Amino acid sequence: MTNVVDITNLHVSFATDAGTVRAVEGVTLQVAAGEVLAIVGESGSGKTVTARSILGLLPETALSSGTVMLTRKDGSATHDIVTLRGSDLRDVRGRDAAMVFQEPSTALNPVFPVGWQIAEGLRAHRKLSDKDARTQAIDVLRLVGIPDPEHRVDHYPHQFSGGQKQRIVIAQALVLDPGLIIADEPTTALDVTVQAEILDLLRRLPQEFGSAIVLITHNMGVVADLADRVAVMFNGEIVEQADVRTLFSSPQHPYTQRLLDAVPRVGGRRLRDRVRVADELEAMVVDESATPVVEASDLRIVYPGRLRQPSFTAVDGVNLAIRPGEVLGLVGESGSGKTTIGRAIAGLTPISGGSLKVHGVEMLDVKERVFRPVRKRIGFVFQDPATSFNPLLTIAQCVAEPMVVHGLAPNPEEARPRVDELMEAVQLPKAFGDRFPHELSGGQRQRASLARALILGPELLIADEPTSALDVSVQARVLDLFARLQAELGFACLFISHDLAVVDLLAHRIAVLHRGVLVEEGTGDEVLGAPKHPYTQRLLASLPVPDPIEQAARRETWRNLRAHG
Amino acid sequence: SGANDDEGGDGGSTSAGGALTIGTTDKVTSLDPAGSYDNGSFAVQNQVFPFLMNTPYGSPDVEPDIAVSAEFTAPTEYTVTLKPDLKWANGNDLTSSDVKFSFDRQLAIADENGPSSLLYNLDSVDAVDDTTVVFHLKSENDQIFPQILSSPAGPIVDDEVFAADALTPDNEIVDANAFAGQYTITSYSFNELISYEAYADYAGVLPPAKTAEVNVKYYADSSNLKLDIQEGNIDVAFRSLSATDIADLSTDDNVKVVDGPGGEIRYITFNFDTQPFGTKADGADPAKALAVRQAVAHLIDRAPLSEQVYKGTYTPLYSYVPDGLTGATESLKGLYGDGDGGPDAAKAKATLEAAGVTTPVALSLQYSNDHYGPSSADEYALIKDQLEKDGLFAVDLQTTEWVQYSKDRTADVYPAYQLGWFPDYSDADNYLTPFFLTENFLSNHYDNPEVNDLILEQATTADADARTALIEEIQDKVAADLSTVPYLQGAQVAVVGKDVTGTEDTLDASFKFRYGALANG
Amino acid sequence: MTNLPAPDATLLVAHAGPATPEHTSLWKRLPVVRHVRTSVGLQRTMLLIGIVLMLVFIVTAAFAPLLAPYGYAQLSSGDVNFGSQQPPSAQNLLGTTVGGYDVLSRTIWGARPAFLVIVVAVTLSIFAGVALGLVSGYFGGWVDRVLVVIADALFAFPSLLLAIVVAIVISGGQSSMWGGVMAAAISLSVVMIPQYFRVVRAEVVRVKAEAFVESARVIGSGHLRIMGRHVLRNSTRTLPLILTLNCSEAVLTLAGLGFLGFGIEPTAAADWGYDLSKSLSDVTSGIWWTAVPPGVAIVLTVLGLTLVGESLNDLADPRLRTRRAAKAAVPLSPVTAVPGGVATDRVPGVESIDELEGPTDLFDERGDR
Amino acid sequence: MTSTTIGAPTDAAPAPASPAAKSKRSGGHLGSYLLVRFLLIFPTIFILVTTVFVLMRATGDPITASLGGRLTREQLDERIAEAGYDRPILVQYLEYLGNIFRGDFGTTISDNRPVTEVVMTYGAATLELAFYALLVALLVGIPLGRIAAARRDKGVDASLRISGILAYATPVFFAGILLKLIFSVWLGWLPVAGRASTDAQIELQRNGAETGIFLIDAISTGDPAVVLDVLEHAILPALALGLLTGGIFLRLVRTNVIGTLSTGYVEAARSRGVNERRLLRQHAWRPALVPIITVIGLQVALLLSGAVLTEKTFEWKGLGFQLVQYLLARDFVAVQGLVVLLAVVVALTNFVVDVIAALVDPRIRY
Ligand SMILES: Nc1ncnc2c1ncn2[C@@H]1O[C@H](COP(=O)(O)OP(=O)(O)OP(=O)(O)O)[C@@H](O)[C@H]1O
Ligand SMILES: Nc1ncnc2c1ncn2[C@@H]1O[C@H](COP(=O)(O)OP(=O)(O)OP(=O)(O)O)[C@@H](O)[C@H]1O
Ligand SMILES: [Mg+2]
Ligand SMILES: [Mg+2]
Repeated sequence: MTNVVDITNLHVSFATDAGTVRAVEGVTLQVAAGEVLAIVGESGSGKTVTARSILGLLPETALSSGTVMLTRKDGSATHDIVTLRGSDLRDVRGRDAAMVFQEPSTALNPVFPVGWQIAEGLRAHRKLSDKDARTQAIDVLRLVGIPDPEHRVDHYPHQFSGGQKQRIVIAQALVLDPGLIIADEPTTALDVTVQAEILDLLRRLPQEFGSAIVLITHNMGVVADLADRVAVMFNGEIVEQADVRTLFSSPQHPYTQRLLDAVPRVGGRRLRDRVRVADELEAMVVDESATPVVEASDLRIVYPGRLRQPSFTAVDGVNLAIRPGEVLGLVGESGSGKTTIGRAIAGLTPISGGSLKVHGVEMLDVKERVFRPVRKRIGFVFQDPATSFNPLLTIAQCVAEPMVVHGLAPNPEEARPRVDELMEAVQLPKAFGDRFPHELSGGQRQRASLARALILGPELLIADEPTSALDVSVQARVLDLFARLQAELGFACLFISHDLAVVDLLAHRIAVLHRGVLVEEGTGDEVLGAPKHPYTQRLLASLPVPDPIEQAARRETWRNLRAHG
Repeated sequence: SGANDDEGGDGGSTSAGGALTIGTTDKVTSLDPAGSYDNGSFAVQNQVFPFLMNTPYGSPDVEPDIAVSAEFTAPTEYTVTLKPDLKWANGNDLTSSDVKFSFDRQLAIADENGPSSLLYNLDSVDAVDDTTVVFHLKSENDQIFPQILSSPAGPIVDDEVFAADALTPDNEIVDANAFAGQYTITSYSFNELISYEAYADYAGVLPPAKTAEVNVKYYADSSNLKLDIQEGNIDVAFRSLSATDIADLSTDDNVKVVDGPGGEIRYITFNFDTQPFGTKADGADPAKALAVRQAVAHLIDRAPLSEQVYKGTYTPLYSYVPDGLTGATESLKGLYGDGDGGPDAAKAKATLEAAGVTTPVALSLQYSNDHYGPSSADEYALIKDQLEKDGLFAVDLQTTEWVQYSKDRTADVYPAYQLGWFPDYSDADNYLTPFFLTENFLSNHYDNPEVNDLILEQATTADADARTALIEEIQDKVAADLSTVPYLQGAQVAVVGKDVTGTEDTLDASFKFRYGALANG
Repeated sequence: MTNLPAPDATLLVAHAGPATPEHTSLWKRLPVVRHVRTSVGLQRTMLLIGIVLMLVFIVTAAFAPLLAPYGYAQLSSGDVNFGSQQPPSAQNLLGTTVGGYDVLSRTIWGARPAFLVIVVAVTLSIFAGVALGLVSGYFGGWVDRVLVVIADALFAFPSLLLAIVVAIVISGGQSSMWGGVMAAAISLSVVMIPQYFRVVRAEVVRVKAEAFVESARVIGSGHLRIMGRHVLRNSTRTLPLILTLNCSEAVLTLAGLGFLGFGIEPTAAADWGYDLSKSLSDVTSGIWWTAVPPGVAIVLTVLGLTLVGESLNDLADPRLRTRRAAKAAVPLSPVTAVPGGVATDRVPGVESIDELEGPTDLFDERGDR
Repeated sequence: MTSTTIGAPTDAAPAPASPAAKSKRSGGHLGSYLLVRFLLIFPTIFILVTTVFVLMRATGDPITASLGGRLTREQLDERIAEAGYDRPILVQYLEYLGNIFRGDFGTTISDNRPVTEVVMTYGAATLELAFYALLVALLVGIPLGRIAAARRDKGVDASLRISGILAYATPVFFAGILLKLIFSVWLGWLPVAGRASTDAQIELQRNGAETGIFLIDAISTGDPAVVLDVLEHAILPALALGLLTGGIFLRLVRTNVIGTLSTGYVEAARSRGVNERRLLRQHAWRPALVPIITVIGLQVALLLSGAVLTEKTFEWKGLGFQLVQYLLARDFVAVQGLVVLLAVVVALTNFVVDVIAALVDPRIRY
C-alpha cells in the first residue's frame, strides 16, 4: 500500500516575542492509504503543528524544514508541501488532504449558507455551475447524515446543532474526495453522546471512501475506538509509534505508560480507595443518619424568559441530599442543569420552587444577609482555572481573599502563613504565592483554586468540572490530590462532571441528570455497573473506553442501544 | 444661461443681460419690517419698500420719498402728503391707508426682533384722505421724526398683503409681490439668494434703477465671498470682507476696492459706578475716575488700530458723531493725545499724577468676541498693549459671548467695555440720544443734566443751523466728561468688478446700500 | 506517600505556558512601555513615531517659555513693533499673524492650552465616566438602561454643537486662559463621559461574568469590594486607547470651537484652533506662514495621539497584533474605538446572538460599541 | 463515491435543552427585536430635547441676543417678560413638550419662520451633503481598508493608515480652504463654494425647488447643465467631509477584516484551497460587514458634527451651520426643532443600520 503522506525529519519553529519556539523536532511519520493514524500526546507537544504542516497551513512566523510528501488519492501526483507555494499549494489543499477542525462553530462562516460553504471548496478546484455545486453539496450532506439535505442546504450554521455542524465540517472535507483527512480533536467540543455519533461517522470514512485519517486527540478512548496505529508525541518529538492494540497492551515509552495510566476508567480502581491505602487513612464512613449538608426536594430552577421568549426550566423537580463527608457526583450531558444546581447551592442562582436547604438555610427567597455566614462553610472550585483568578492579584492574594472578606485576616499579608499552609497542602511551592495567575500552568492554577476553596475549612465543596479544562495527565494529578484532601479533611462535596469515569473515581454516590430531571441516583457500582434508566445506559455506552478490544464490544452495545432508543 | 461660474477670471460679466450679482455676508432676519431690526434685513427692505422720507444719493439728509410734502402742521402733528396714483407692484393702490396700516402694525405687533422701539414718539396715525396722513406725536416739534420715517421702522407695506397683528412670512410677501421700491423680488431663497427686478413704476425720490436684474448671494464665510469676487463669480462684494481680504484685493487688477463714509462706530464705554474710582468702586473719587478716563483717551493710538488691525477699512474717530454727518466735530482730537490724533503718554501720566492716582491702574476691559466682527480680539490686544506700554495701566482683558455680554454690561459687571453702534438713521441725534441722556441704553450711570437738556433741546430745534451748533456743543461737553471713548469709524467698503460703476452714488452718509445705483459696464 | 506523585518538575515547567513564570518589573508592565516591548516591525515603528510626536507635544507644552522666542501675546520686541502679517524674518522666524503676534512663539505656546484642555477634560471625564460605567454595568437594572439610553443619546448629538452650548453655558464664551480651557474641557467631557461610560460598562459587563468575579461572590465578598478589587481594575483595558483617541478629539474640537468663534482670547493664551481660524483669510491672500504652523501643529499632535491609540489597540487585540503567539488566541471580547466614536470590532461569534435576546441585551449590545 | 448515508442522525433535531437551541430563534424574533430598536428612538429624542432645552435656557434669551446692543436693561426686561421667557423653567418646559406632542413646533424666534419649514430646508441640504460624503467615505474607506487588511503591516498598509489618520487629523476647515485654493483658484476646475451657481439656483427656484435636495430638484428641471452645476458644487464639500470620514472607515474596515481573516472559518476555507482574493472578498468580508455597518451608523453623528464645519466652509446652508446660527441667537424654538430632527435622523439611522445588519447577518434574521 502506498503512503498518502510521508513526513521525514520535519522541524518547525516559530518566531515569537520571546524568541524562537521549537514546536516540532525531527518528526518522521507515514500514513498509508485508508489507514487511521492517531497522534496523541500532551498539550503543546506539537500535534497540531505537525498536522497543519501537511497542508502547509502554518502561520508566516513558522519556519519548517524536512519534507512532507503528499500523494494524490489516485496516485497521479506527489508534492513536497514544505517547498510548495502559492497556487500550487492551493491546488493541493482540500483535494489531496482536507482538514476537519476542532470547533465546528468557528470553522463555519456564520453568514453564509452551509451549502454555499461546501460548494466553495469545489469551486476552488474546478469550474462548475451553481446548480451542480448545489447538487453535490446536497449529496454530501446526505452522506454525512444531515436529514432533509435538499432543504437544509440553504440553512445557516447557527441553525444546526453542534453535532450537525461537525458533520457539515466533515462534509466540507469529504466533498473533494481527498486521500487524507486530518481531524484535529474533532470531538473535543462535543457531548459524549454526540461524540459517539461523530466517531461512528469518522470510522466509516476509510472503509467507504478510502480516505486515510490523521486523528489528533487527547482522549484515549477515542483512540481505542478509531485508530489503526498510534503515534505518541512528547516535546515535539515522536517517542513511540505502534499498532493500536500493541500500544494499549504494552506501552514502551515511560511517557506513554504514564499517559495510559492517567486515563480514568469507569469501574477502574477508585481513587479514594487508592488514597486510603496509600496514606492509611480511616475509611470514611458516611453517616446516613446525619443531617444532610445539602438537601433538595422538588427543586425547580427557572430562567425567566425575555421578550416573547418563554422562560426556561433548567432544573425540574430534583431531589437530592449530600451528607457530611460524602462526595456526590453529578453527571449528565451538556445543558442538563448540572452547573445550575451547583450555583444554586452556592447561592449564585436563585431557585424558583421546591426547597433547597444548605447548611440548614432555606434557599428559596433567601436574603444575602442570612446566607452570608453560611458562605464561609462552602468552597467552590470553578471549571476553568484560567478565568477563576483575578489576573491582577497574586496567587497568594487570591487565596487569602476569603479570609480577608470574612474578617479572619486584616489583609492578604497577614493571611500569608495560612495561605502557605494550604499551598503546601495542594502541593504547590510556597514561592508560587507571589506569582500572578497567568504565570502558572493550568494544573497549578487548579490546585491554587482548590487551596482557595479550602482555606476557610469548609464543610461543603462544590466542584464544577474542576478538571475538564486540563490535560489527561494533569487531570489525573489534580484528581489524586482532590481525593486525598477529601479523605483527609472529610468535607462533603458536590462533584460535577460530564465524564462518567472521572465521577466514578471520586464519588460515593452518583446522580444522573437529564434535561433538568434527576433520572437515576445511587452508588457508582449501582449507577455505572447496572444502569437502570435508558439514558444512563446510553450515556455509559457512548463513553469510549481506552481499550481497543473492549471498545469494539461496547461499540456494538451502543449501536444496538441507539437503534432501539 | 446655465451654469458657467466656474471659469472665473473674466470679470464677472458672465451674467446675461448685464445682470449684476452682489455678494454679502449679511443675514436677513425677516422681510417684514415689523419683524427685523438689523442691517441685513433692512438692506433688502430698502430696495423693495417705499418710504415716506428717504435720503437721495450722496446726501445724509432726508427728503420726502413717495410723498410730495412732509412737515409739522402743528407741534405734535406731522402731516405727509403722498404722491397721487401710487401703485404696488402687484397692482394694488398705495394710499394713506397703507401708511397708517404700516405704522399701526409696527406698534401693535411690537415684535421682539422688530424696530418698534424707534417709534417711541408716535402716538397715533390718521389717514385723512387717500393721500394725506397725519402722525400725532407725543412730544412737540420732534426733529428726529422725519429721520425715523426713513429708518428700519419706516418702510410702508401693502395692507392687502400683510397681516395687521402678526408677522407676515417672507414667502407670502414675495408671492404677493407687495413691493414698490426701486426693485421687486422675483425669486427668494432665504439667506441664500434673492433675485431682484427693477420696478417700472417706482415713484420715490431716487432715480430709476440702472440695472434691471440684480441677484444677491448670501455668504456664511467671508473667505468665500472674497474668493468669488476675486474669481469674478460675483460683481460686487459688500459687507463684510476681512481687512486682509481687502488689502489683498486692492492689489488685484480685476477688481476695484471702493469706499465711502461709514456710520458704524467703535467706542470704549466706562461704567461710572464700577470703573476705577467710580462711585461704587473702592476709593470712589470722581476726579480720579475722570483722570483714569482721560488717561485712556490720551493713550489710545487710533492710527495703528485703523492701519494694522483694519487695514484702513476703519478710520480713526475723534468724536461721538461720525465724520460725514451734519454736525460732526473732532472734539477729542484737541483735548487728548498729542493734539494731532496721536497718543501722548506724558500727558496721560501727568493727568493721573495730578489726580493723585497711583499707577499702574488696574483696569478690567471687556470686549465681545462674536458681535463686532472677527477682528475685535486683535483690536483689543492692541489697545491693551497701548495702555500698558508705558506702565500706566495693568489691563485685565476679557471677552464674553454676546448674549452674556449684553446682560453683564447692563448689570454693572464690566467697568470698561467695548461697544459698537450702527445708526438707525443718518442723523447726529442717533449718536447722542441713545448714549448720553440720563436714562440711556448704555446704563453706564453717566448723568450730566446739562448734556441731557441740550440733547432734548436739539431734538426739537427746528432751525437747522441752531441745531447743528447744539449738536457740536453736546459733543464737546461729552468729550470733556468722557462717558465713552470713541476711537474708530467704519468705512463702507465695497469690492466691485472693474467694470462696475455707480458705487460713489450709494456709498454715502445715508449708510444705505442701494443696488439701483450700480451698473455693470 | 508512595502512590501520590509529588508535583514533578517536568510537569510544572511543561505547563508553565509561553509566559515565563518570572516577575516582570512594574516598569515593564506599564501600558505604553509594555506595548513598545511587545511590538515589532512596522507596528513598532508607528507606535514609536506616535510616542515621539506625543513627547514633542508634551515637552513643548511644558517648556514653552524656554522654547518660544517671545511671549504668546507679545506685539513688539524692545521698541520694535512686529507689525501685522509680516513674512518670516530674522526677528520673526515664521512671520507674524494678522494680530501682530509672532507665529513661531504662538505655535509653541499653543501646545499649552491644548495640553491643559486634554488633561482637564480627560481627568474630568474619566473619573465620572468610569464610576458611572462601573456602577451601571455592575448593578444593571433600570438605572443601567436609563444611563445607557442617555449616553447613547448624548453620543448621537454632534459633539461640536454640544461643546458650543456647554461653552456658552459655562463661561458665556471664553475669556481667560483657564476660563477658556475649562469651558472647552468641560464641554468636551460632556461628550467624552458617555464614551468612557460605554467602554467601561461594556468591560464591566464582560468582567462581571468572568469566573473570578463569581468566585468572589461565592466567598461572600460585598459589592463594593467586588467592584473595587475585582471588577474595576480588570475593566480598564481599553482605557488607554479611548484616552488617546479622546485626546486627539479634544485637540480637534478645540480647533473647531476656535473656527466657530469660541477660541481662547489671544492675550490669555495661544490657541492653535483660534490662530488657524484667524489665518483662513490669509491663506486666500497668499499669506501661508500664519496658517501652516498652527495647522501642522494640530495635525502632528492628532497624528501622534492617534498613532499611539491605534497601536495600543492593535497590540491589545491579539487578532491585530503581528506575530502573536499561537496560544494567545484568547477570545477577548475586543472593544476598540475609532476616532470620534467607539466601535465594536467583535468577530460575530455565537454568543452575540444571545445578546440580542431581550431588552436587557439590546442595551448590553449597544454598550459594547 | 458511494451514496450510503453514514450514521443515522439522532442529533438531527436539537434537544430543547441543548445550547444550540438557544440560538434558534422563532421567526417573530427579528420583528420584536426591530420593534424594540424602533421604540428606542423615542427616549433618545426625549432625552436630547430635554437636554437641549435645559442647556438653551441656561444660555440666555433670544431678546437679549438680538437687541442687547440697542435697548436699555428695562426695555429688554419688559420684552422678555412679554415673551414669557421669565416664567419658571418647568412651566416653559411643559408647555414646550405639550406643543411638541401636538406636533406644533412653532416658528423660529429670530427669523420668524415655521420650524417645520426650517427643518425641511436645512435638513434636506445636510442630508444631501451627508449622503455625498458618505458615498465618498465608503468609496475610499472600503476598498482601501480591504487593501490595508490584505497587506497588513506592509508598507502599503502603513501608508494607507497614516493617510487615513492625516485625513482625520486635518481640521476640516483647513482642508477645505486648501481644496478650494487648489481646485478653484489655481486649477479653476470647480466652484469655490455654495450649492449651485446663481443662475442654476434661480432656475431651481423658479422650478419650485420642491425637495430642497438640489440634485433631485436639478434633475426635475430636466436641464443637464443645472444637474452638472449642482454636482460640481458638491464635489469639494463631499471630498472634505468624505475623506475625513473615509479615514475612519478605512481603519474600521481594516480592523474588522483582519479580525475575520484570522478566524477559524477563513482558515478552514483556506485549507480547502480557496484563493486569498476570494477569502478577502467573500469569506472574510461578509462577516466583517456586520460590525462595520453598525459603526458606520454611529458615524452619522460624527458626520453631522463635521458637517457644521464643512457647511460653513463651503457655504452649504444646512442644518449644522444653521444650528450654530440659531444657537448664537438663542433661538430656542429653532434649535430644539433642529435637534429633534437631528435626533430622529441619528436614531433612525441606527435603526436602519440595525435592519441592514439583520439582513446581512442571518443569526439576527432567523
Ligand atoms: N503560531 C505559533 N507561534 C508560536 N508558537 C506556536 C505557534 N503555534 C504553535 N506554537 C507552539 O508550538 C508548540 C506546539 O503546538 P501545537 O499546537 O502543535 O500543540 P498541540 O500538541 O496541538 O497541543 P494541544 O493538545 O494543546 O492542541 C507549542 O509550544 C505552541 O506554543
Ligand atoms: N443565565 C441563564 N439564562 C437562561 N438560561 C440559562 C442560563 N444559564 C443556563 N441556562 C440554560 O439552562 C440549562 C442548564 O444549564 P447548565 O449550565 O446548568 O448546564 P450544565 O449541565 O452545567 O451544562 P455543561 O455541561 O455544558 O456545563 C441550559 O440549557 C442552559 O442553556
Ligand atoms: Mg492542538
Ligand atoms: Mg456546566
